[in-house]
Amino acid sequence: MVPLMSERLRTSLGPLTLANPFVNASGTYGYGVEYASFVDVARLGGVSVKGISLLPRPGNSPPRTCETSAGMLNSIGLANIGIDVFLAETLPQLRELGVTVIVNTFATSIEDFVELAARFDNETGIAALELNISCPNVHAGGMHFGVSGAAAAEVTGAVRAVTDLPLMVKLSPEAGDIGEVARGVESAGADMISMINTIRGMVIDVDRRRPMLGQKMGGMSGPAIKPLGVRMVYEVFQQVSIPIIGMGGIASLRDALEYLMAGATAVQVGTANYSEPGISLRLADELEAWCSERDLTVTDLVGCAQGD
Amino acid sequence: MVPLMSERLRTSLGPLTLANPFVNASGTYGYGVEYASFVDVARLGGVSVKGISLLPRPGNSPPRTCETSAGMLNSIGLANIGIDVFLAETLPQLRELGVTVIVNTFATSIEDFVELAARFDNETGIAALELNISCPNVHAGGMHFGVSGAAAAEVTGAVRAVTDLPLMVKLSPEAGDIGEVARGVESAGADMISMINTIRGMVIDVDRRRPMLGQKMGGMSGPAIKPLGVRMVYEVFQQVSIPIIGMGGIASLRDALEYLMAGATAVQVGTANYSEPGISLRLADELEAWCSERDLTVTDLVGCAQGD
Amino acid sequence: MKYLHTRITEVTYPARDHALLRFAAAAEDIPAVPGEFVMIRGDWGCHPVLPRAFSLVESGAHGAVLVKAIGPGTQLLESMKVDDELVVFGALGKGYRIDDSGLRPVLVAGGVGVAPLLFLARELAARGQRPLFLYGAGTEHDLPLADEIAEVAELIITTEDGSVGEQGLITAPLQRALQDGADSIVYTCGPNGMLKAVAGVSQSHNTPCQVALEAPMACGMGTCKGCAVPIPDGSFKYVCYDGPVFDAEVIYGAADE
Amino acid sequence: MKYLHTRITEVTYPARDHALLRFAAAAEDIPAVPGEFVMIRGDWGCHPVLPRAFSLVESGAHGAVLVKAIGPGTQLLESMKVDDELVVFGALGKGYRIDDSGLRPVLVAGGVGVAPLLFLARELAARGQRPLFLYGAGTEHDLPLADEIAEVAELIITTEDGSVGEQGLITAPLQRALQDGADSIVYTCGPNGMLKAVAGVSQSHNTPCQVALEAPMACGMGTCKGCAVPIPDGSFKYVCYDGPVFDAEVIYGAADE
Ligand SMILES: Cc1cc2nc3c(=O)[nH]c(=O)nc-3n(C[C@H](O)[C@H](O)[C@H](O)COP(=O)(O)OP(=O)(O)OC[C@H]3O[C@@H](n4cnc5c(N)ncnc54)[C@H](O)[C@@H]3O)c2cc1C
Ligand SMILES: Cc1cc2nc3c(=O)[nH]c(=O)nc-3n(C[C@H](O)[C@H](O)[C@H](O)COP(=O)(O)OP(=O)(O)OC[C@H]3O[C@@H](n4cnc5c(N)ncnc54)[C@H](O)[C@@H]3O)c2cc1C
Ligand SMILES: Cc1cc2nc3c(=O)[nH]c(=O)nc-3n(C[C@H](O)[C@H](O)[C@H](O)COP(=O)(O)O)c2cc1C
Ligand SMILES: Cc1cc2nc3c(=O)[nH]c(=O)nc-3n(C[C@H](O)[C@H](O)[C@H](O)COP(=O)(O)O)c2cc1C
Ligand code: FES
Ligand code: FES
Repeated sequence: MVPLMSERLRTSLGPLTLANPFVNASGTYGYGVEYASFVDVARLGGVSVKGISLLPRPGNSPPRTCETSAGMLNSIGLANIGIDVFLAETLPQLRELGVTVIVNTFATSIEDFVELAARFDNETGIAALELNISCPNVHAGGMHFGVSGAAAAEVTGAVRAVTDLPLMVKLSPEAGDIGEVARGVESAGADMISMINTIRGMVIDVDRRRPMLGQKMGGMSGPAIKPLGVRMVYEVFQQVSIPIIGMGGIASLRDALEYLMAGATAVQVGTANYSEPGISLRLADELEAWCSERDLTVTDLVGCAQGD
Repeated sequence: MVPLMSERLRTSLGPLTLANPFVNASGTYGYGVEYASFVDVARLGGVSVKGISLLPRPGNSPPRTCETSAGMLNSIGLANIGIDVFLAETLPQLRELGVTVIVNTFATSIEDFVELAARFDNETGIAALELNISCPNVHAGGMHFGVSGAAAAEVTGAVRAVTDLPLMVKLSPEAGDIGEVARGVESAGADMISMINTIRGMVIDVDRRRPMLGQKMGGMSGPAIKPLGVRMVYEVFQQVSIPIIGMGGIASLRDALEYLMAGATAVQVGTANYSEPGISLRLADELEAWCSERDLTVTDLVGCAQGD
Repeated sequence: MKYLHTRITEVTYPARDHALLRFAAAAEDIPAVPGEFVMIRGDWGCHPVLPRAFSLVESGAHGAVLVKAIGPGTQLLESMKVDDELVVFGALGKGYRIDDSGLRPVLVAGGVGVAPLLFLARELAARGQRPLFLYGAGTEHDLPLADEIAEVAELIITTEDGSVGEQGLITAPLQRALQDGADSIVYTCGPNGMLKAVAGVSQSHNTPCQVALEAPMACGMGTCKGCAVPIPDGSFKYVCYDGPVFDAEVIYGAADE
Repeated sequence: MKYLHTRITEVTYPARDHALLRFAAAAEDIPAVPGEFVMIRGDWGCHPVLPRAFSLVESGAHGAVLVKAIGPGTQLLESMKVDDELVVFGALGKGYRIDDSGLRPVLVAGGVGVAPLLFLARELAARGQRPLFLYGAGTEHDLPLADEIAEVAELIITTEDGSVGEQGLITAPLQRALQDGADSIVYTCGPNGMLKAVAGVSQSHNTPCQVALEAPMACGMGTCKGCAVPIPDGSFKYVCYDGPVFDAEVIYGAADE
């Protein structure tokens, strides 16, 4: 078992240092506390909590998930408890458990993103703030900030102005030019980039002759999208100098290594949590073994497939 | 076996009528003639030949293909025999075989696209011209035309001016707004849209710590991308009135039905040809049976999952 | 609640396309009440990605689930062999709340809905009750575990094609049973359409009814928010943690709604 | 050339992680010369998507291929059973051009490279020749079909760990064989590194050498342009239709290059 702080696995993302590079991805691990009875959540690199908005959200009409070849679609619609309940009830539990908490936030306007950030800025026990400017599952706003460099920079800059928390901005693979968006958020003061969010897809139920999901479209995640995520991390690594947290389809040590070698300094694990809620810790153990066989550290791996 | 002209399966795409909706996708079926000894290629809805350029192209440095979860990457680099050899040697064979020929063309400048179109315009035995403005595997040009509505419209309009052939423009899933590109090519005189081309991905060989492909990135195809293709066809169907030929990951009757119900008037089958070079004819037979059980025609299915 | 990397210890085939999988699980690992379920995934690579939900057929030193092969995940599970690896995660959800006020238990199963109800029937038998068990299916091949049920309950079978038991739907014997005047409670599990019909019949006899729902699931434990079902007041319930067993009125509304 | 929807008729396991699959194919369906190959895919859903290339081990009323499980596709094939469905497509490519000028045949196999060379050895035996067969592997478990070879050829085995035969690489007995002065021709198949070494030794003895290459393939028949290998003049050869068997100079250049 990896000790809480293995020298090999420790990874530094500017103002944020993680004990190991495995963070559980937002929306796929609830608020983290649900798993505490059987996963040692304090040993995780971190937990990015389900996207939090100012008001609680009930979510979209069902069905909300369906499967695709080596992947899944979801149209949850950011169902969440809202910031008040999160601060009053959940955050204290996370502090108690010793979890490295990344607060993923979601809003449909710059003002709301700013208000969320300002309120989180006053709290203790938050390791970083992650702005979800790229969720495909809401009608108003949401992804719009994530598909242009200027819009992404604007929201990032506004949030940067009100918080000293390490600031991570989560990019959408649907941007026509993801490098431009990455440069935009870097120039506006983001400390880190996380990528990729889901990409919208549709499955049609040919018996009913209707889209399978209640919302028709949903965000695709899982192994099917891994080559997109790795490619985009590889591209963005060449265009920014802030650290990248890579994700999309990670389900094995090799998958995580691909992201690190492409240029990610840490990774997030999403869909794979559903089949194995402790997968991140297993992969951390496997990475420790892999690195020590080769006498390498995680830092040695970051971006090592770049070049030539 | 489906007769050459089944009333149920016949599908009309403006100036082009196909005996059945199954066309083999460019780059995945060579020039069609290679299969004639064991597949009744005249019975196919059509064959979109490997992308043809003015000069022959040797292709990219290997490895050129690798696999991904439920998909594959290719970085062939449009290796092809060039228009001269195609016209002198291949097209006469295709005419002889009675194949419904869709000529897929590729160029890096508008002038070259126009020259290709003008030369094909003089030939007999070509059912339609397909402009590949969306190939991710070439350094110069290529996809650039496919990611903006204005650029796509410009090349479409220039080609339209020199040919009366039914004109199909093939869209890239990497456009930030594929609907805008679709509207652009429609307004510039395209008769049909084919979609989607591949989306760029990367696989890293973690043992060698280098990208698996010689070109590092390649276009992803196969079942993994089907939900993207279906979603985009569904979206574009609402924004244009010219017919759409859907593709991306079709490997079964249900897959083809999803595309038709999303709004495609015909489909192309790509990667699945590799495992079963006669798959399109098998699916045509299955579609005939499916439709006749329900007393439906292909036309009844087109876009039937839209609405509500 | 636990997740186990475990192995299949026994496979039997109680009916065509059905497998009963038993896997190693220490008694304390999966304590369960009838109606609770587990999420299971085999070591089958990248497709399908999500685990599948199965009701526990029993609790104890080994977990056991009944799998009906209907799609890619269940086909893979149905074809698994002794010693194959499984990741099993559970027990999850809220099971049947067993009445202890003396009502006569009437269990109504459709198809694989038999799994949690066999477990329940055995629990009731252990408490000295012999429940009435109404078991409906399309045809004779879709009646796994009928013999096991007959050991602990009074069994009435219906098939739509009449190949075994009464021809027709399970609501017919249910009507008769509830008409006989005994104060009853209905516990049911099966296809959503059947559940609604069973709830309707129960309601018309003022008989309490607990239904076990299905919904597509990802996490199985309340974190993904995938398994929402809309309820009459316009809000949502989550099958995996508010249920899968609900009082019928919660889902379908009270009689006058 | 044909594609067949066929079934497995026999499976044997000639070595650990190796399966010899035989499938129904009328004699006229797959006529082949040694070195030709088939593309095979099972009925395993969406992953992996591409068929896999395998050298034919024999021609005749049944096709047969030797599969070594090294990744997802070969693992699925290796675990297949009699009656499982296969799509088989072939015979494809250009096989060995068998010398008929009287040169002594020396066959050099590494690992599963044994498959086409067993076929070749049997062809040669049918023509009344008894070839020299050099068979190298890492260890004793990686020597499938050695007994079959011994029936038709003079067999010399090397293993890197010395567990069977001579310890070392296959190039050592090849050096010895080519030094004995007889005019020989080398036919080889195995990992790319070994092929290059074998070609080098052959060239240093002015012995003609035919190598059977591997490359990642999609179509197997010249249409996808995936299986390119660069050759010394800067152009490409395509393994699936220019090869898989090439004269060694075509791939590695002539001695003075
Ligand atoms: C709480 C719970 C308990 C269950 N207990 C059992 C059990 O004991 N035995 C058993 O055989 N099955 C049980 N199921 C159903 C089982 O989970 C599904 O059959 C399985 O997920 C189907 O997976 P698949 O990959 O084979 O098919 P898929 O391809 O996923 O589905 C095939 C068909 O079933 C539909 N479907 C898939 N999953 C569900 C679902 N969860 N609810 C409703 N429809 C669905 C799909 O829309 C499709 O039409 C239970 C489900 C739930 C939610
Ligand atoms: C003409 C030809 C004949 C062949 N004959 C045989 C045979 O008789 N018996 C046999 O067992 N195998 C044979 N092979 C190799 C076989 O096709 C591969 O082992 C198989 O494709 C691997 O598939 P996989 O899904 O198991 O592994 P993958 O995951 O595809 O690959 C596992 C590893 O092998 C590498 N690899 C994959 N395919 C190839 C390839 N075609 N060439 C080189 N490296 C590759 C990958 O990069 C990876 O490192 C032959 C290949 C060719 C091209
Ligand atoms: C059910 C579900 C819900 C999600 N909710 C959120 C969310 O609230 N906020 C967010 O930033 N990303 C959300 N995501 C996206 C994931 O965090 C992640 O970016 C994506 O799933 C790709 O990673 P994966 O392939 O490992 O799942 C969600 C994903 C899934 C599957
Ligand atoms: C090996 C390969 C080569 C391709 N070459 C071309 C091409 O020359 N021109 C083109 O327009 N599309 C080309 N494509 C894209 C396909 O025509 C198709 O758009 C894509 O593969 C998605 O369909 P599929 O998932 O069914 O394969 C190629 C695809 C593959 C796999
Ligand atoms: S399945 Fe995830 S909340 Fe119910
Ligand atoms: S494998 Fe397609 S050209 Fe060789």
